[in-house]
Amino acid sequence: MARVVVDVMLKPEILDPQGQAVQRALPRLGFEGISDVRQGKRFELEVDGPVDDAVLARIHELADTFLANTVIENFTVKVEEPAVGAEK
Amino acid sequence: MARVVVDVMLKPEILDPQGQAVQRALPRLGFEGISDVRQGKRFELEVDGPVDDAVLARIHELADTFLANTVIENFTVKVEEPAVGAEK
Amino acid sequence: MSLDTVENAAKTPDVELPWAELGLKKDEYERVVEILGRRPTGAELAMYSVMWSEHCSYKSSKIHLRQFGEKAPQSDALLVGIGENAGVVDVGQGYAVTFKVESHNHPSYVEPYQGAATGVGGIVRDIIAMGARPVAVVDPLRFGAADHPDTKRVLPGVVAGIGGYGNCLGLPNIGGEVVFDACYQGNPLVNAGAIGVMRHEDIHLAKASGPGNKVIMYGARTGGDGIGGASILASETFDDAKPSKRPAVQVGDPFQEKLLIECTLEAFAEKLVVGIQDLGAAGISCATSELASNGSGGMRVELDDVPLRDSTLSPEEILMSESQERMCAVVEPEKVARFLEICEKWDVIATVIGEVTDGDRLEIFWHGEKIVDVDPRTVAHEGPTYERPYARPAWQDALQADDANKLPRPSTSDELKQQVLALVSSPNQASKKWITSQYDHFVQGNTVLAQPEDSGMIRIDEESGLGVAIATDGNGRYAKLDPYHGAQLALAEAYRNVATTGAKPLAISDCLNFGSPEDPDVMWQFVEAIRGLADACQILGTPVTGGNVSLYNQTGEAAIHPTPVVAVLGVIDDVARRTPVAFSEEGQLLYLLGDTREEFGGSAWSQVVHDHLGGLPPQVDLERERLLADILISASRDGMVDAAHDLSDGGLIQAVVESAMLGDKGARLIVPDGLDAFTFLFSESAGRAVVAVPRSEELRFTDMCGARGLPATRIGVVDGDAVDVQGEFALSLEELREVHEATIPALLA
Amino acid sequence: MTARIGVVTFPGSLDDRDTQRAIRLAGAEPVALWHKDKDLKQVDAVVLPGGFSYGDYLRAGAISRFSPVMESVVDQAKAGLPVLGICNGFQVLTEAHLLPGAMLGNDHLHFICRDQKLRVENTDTAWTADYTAGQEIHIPLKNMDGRYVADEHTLDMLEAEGRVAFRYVGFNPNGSLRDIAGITNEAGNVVGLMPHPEHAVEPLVGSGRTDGLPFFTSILKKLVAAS
Ligand SMILES: Nc1ncnc2c1ncn2[C@@H]1O[C@H](COP(=O)(O)OP(=O)(O)O)[C@@H](O)[C@H]1O
Ligand SMILES: [Mg+2]
Repeated sequence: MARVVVDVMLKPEILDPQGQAVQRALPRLGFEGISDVRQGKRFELEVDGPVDDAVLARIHELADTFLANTVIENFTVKVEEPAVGAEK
Repeated sequence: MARVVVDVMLKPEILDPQGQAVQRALPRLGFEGISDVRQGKRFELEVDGPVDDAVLARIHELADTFLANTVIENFTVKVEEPAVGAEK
Repeated sequence: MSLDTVENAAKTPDVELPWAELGLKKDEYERVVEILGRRPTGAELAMYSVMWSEHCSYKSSKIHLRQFGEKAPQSDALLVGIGENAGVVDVGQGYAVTFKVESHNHPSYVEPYQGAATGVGGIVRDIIAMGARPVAVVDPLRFGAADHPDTKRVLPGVVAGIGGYGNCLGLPNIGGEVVFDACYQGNPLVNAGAIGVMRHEDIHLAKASGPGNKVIMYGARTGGDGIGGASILASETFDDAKPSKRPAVQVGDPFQEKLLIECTLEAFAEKLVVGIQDLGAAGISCATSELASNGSGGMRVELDDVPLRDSTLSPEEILMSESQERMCAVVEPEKVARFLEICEKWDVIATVIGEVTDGDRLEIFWHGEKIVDVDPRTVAHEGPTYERPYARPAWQDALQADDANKLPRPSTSDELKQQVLALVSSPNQASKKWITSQYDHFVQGNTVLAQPEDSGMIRIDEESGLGVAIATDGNGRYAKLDPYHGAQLALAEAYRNVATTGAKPLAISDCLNFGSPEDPDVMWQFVEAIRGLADACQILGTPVTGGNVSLYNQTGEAAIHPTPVVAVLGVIDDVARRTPVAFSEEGQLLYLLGDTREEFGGSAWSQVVHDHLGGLPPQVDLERERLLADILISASRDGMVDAAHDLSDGGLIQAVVESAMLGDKGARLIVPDGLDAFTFLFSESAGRAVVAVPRSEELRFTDMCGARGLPATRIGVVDGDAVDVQGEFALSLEELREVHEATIPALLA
Repeated sequence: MTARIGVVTFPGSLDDRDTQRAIRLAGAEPVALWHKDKDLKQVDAVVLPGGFSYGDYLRAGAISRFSPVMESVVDQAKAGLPVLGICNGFQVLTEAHLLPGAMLGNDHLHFICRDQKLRVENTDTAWTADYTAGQEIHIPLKNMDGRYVADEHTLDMLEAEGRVAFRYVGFNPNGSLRDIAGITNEAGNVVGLMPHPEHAVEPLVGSGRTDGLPFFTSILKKLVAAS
């Protein structure tokens, strides 16, 4: 079993009020030095069996037609690698 | 300028109605072989200046206290590397 | 370690179980052993510990709550009283209405959105379980100081959660309260109420009868939600690597609940259901033991058949899980197939998990082994009861002696005017539109009145115009000064609010929010409040149909103000006759009904202007409340008043300003003889309302009041675009609106 | 004969019964349609009602769009069947690409419920003929995801072709681009809007106004005239 991650973000030209709300709150929380925040969605798909090119292509199509609305959103598809960052 | 990504996901034991709704729709869309879907949030933070350990620690704290509610959510903090997957 | 079966428990009497970690006292555990005649299994201990908790067993409150039954007034309207998921009231024309208020205080502090959302989900399931279609929700809320930073975290989350869940279910939100007070800082009160409508013959009870009948669980899969205690037990029993901490907060799935509503009602309509129970606190433990103990037989449950979200759950955890959006139905065998078909139509998972037996035991099996074998009554109804000590607090006299009537009063007209502005813009008196506009009040197309009216009103029959009204009220400041009368004032206000809109009050539900019952001061407040409420219900003729007790609302040693919240349900024969709050016609005459005394204890004025709480709350005269209500109802039915507003916090000026702003019509007020302007405007004497009477109806109206002995004082006229207190000051509607509406967004947006 | 107007119930639809009531009050016959059925029961027009179909999970309207009934609705709409999408129905129509653009979360991030002022910009559609051009009406609005967005090119095209059917007046409740409250397709048979005309059909309940009734009388007249 493997995990494929689809990240969906609003296109840069589309207003992201959620990201903005986070950004506006930062100074209040004592955070400086962050010039922009965007908020999007992350989908973690658990795939039965191996993730080969065919499977990836299918997931790409799934993202294109369903997980993202490409009128307003961009997406990326990644096979998950072991976490590199801090985890909690 | 660098980008730090905070991914926030519901803890595994917490019900994820959104992810479930997506998963239940998959067979109708002709997708088989995906045993679980979880939906979370992705925050992209644009940081002015270099992302050193101190900055990462601050962002970690931000995630812990503000971007996630750790009663029900986990998060990860990553410095974004160039995309490896398919992009659209 | 192997499974802890009943057989095993009998053979190993010396095994120590973690009863203390599960919240049981030593003598409670011993009682369980005595009942069973052996040590309990892990699964049995899980069940007893949750079902005997304060929350489920009412062990501190039970002996006092009995008064609601003992003193209950004779009422032909009551169809189902205390003891079921919710009470049911006859509203005529073959319709019955069920309603109830519950608390979700603690979870809402930890996770405001989900805590509040699941509160709505829980109360709505109680309504469905009675056989009714839910038609509206209400949400009495209390938060810490409006300007405290944490209020900015808690309030928006709670409001979004209530809206997010209720809106998604398609239930209009037609009323509630928002109160700020520092005493709720670490312990906000999130109470939620719901109303449902059904035909008399559709009333369903939580009862498993008929041996051979199947027990069906349907709705969400069971996960590891809200089972902290059971995890201890599970790790004790199995000590392997389990997910370390089970969450105390659940995430709600309103979409799933909407499907539950539709599929349950469809099953009711086809008469497929013998008995039904929602799963709330204590999950399957509660549902199976209550169904079995209310029914005639026993019950056998195969726990392996419960659909799980997490396959690692232990049987103890499955029994205790508080996963949301689940129900249990008892169905005759030949109707099971059709029941499952309806669930499938709505994409709701449904599974037969057991059946009613002709014994009197509740037996639960896991992997073929018996892990529970109990008399269900001992789990569900025969929990411990406490007579907790209580005593009038030492500080009560000093508090009452600190008389608010002696506070400095405004000495000039300008000061009076400034205090009026301060009052109408104070967080508690300011417009709550920022909050209520996040709630759908149009959905279902039957909302006749919603916030900011005195009561919410729903049409239930399109042909005849039959409708019901509901109002919820509570005043913790009054109750702190005098819990007996404070509770009565809460009832009186909700009762008055319902009558003001033209509906006849029929019955009540309540949510009793107090601090720790282990503190004799708090326990005294609690006992006094119940006594006050029960006595008042007797006089007003409104039985208590059910409710909820929420104890331990405190931060450290500091308890919240005692906060009994009362919901009054009323009926109106034709909603076209309802009386709104807004002034609608220039020239109409304003009458003040009732007596105005110098009463400032616990008042909004004493809080806003002096930050003071002391003295006595307003006097209670329930006979007068009843008379006032009768007059308001008659006036509405006979078209004698076009607008009416009850007087409560903030007194007359607050009420007049609200009616004026809402109707966009000003008012000219004249201070009546015998009153000074300050008392006239700010006193909070109970049993009063202001009404707008068309000139053509004046004689008829005053004659009616005169004949029945209700003081009616002409105090002015609807006129212009200002609230003008003659000889004192005038404030334009524009200025009033600006300050009234700006406060909450400025604090929270 | 009177017109038969279908109202689709998706799981999570909320205003389906209210829409049926509005259709009845206008004098037409409401016909319940079920999301799992492709069969449109030979109705003369279809309304996709408001609500939170599939909880609005993923995106509002995104899951419903793939339901069997929508296959038929899309096919027949392209062939001229009048379709009205109200709120969630509008979101379904954009997700199904029967109408251009997309709906996003309100810019203020809150659910909003209010009696909203609108201007009727196009009275040539199947659903708006009983209004007068430029008429200002009040219709209840209640949504979380009411922000209409489309790229500049699409917006210009909509304006140029007169396909902005309704515009918010005085207050934009959700950050919709160019104050757009509702649009129509090129042929004028498919209309979507965020506000809820079915909640403004009776004087006593809902908003207490009847400004929404012409939606339902417009279509009724058109269908009766055509038959
Ligand atoms: N304050 C109260 N006043 C009257 N009845 C109450 C009160 N608190 C609880 N009850 C009644 O006791 C019964 C059990 O309450 P509860 O456990 O809250 O019900 P549920 O299991 O449906 O959540 C219900 O019938 C409820 O209405
Ligand atoms: Mg219940």
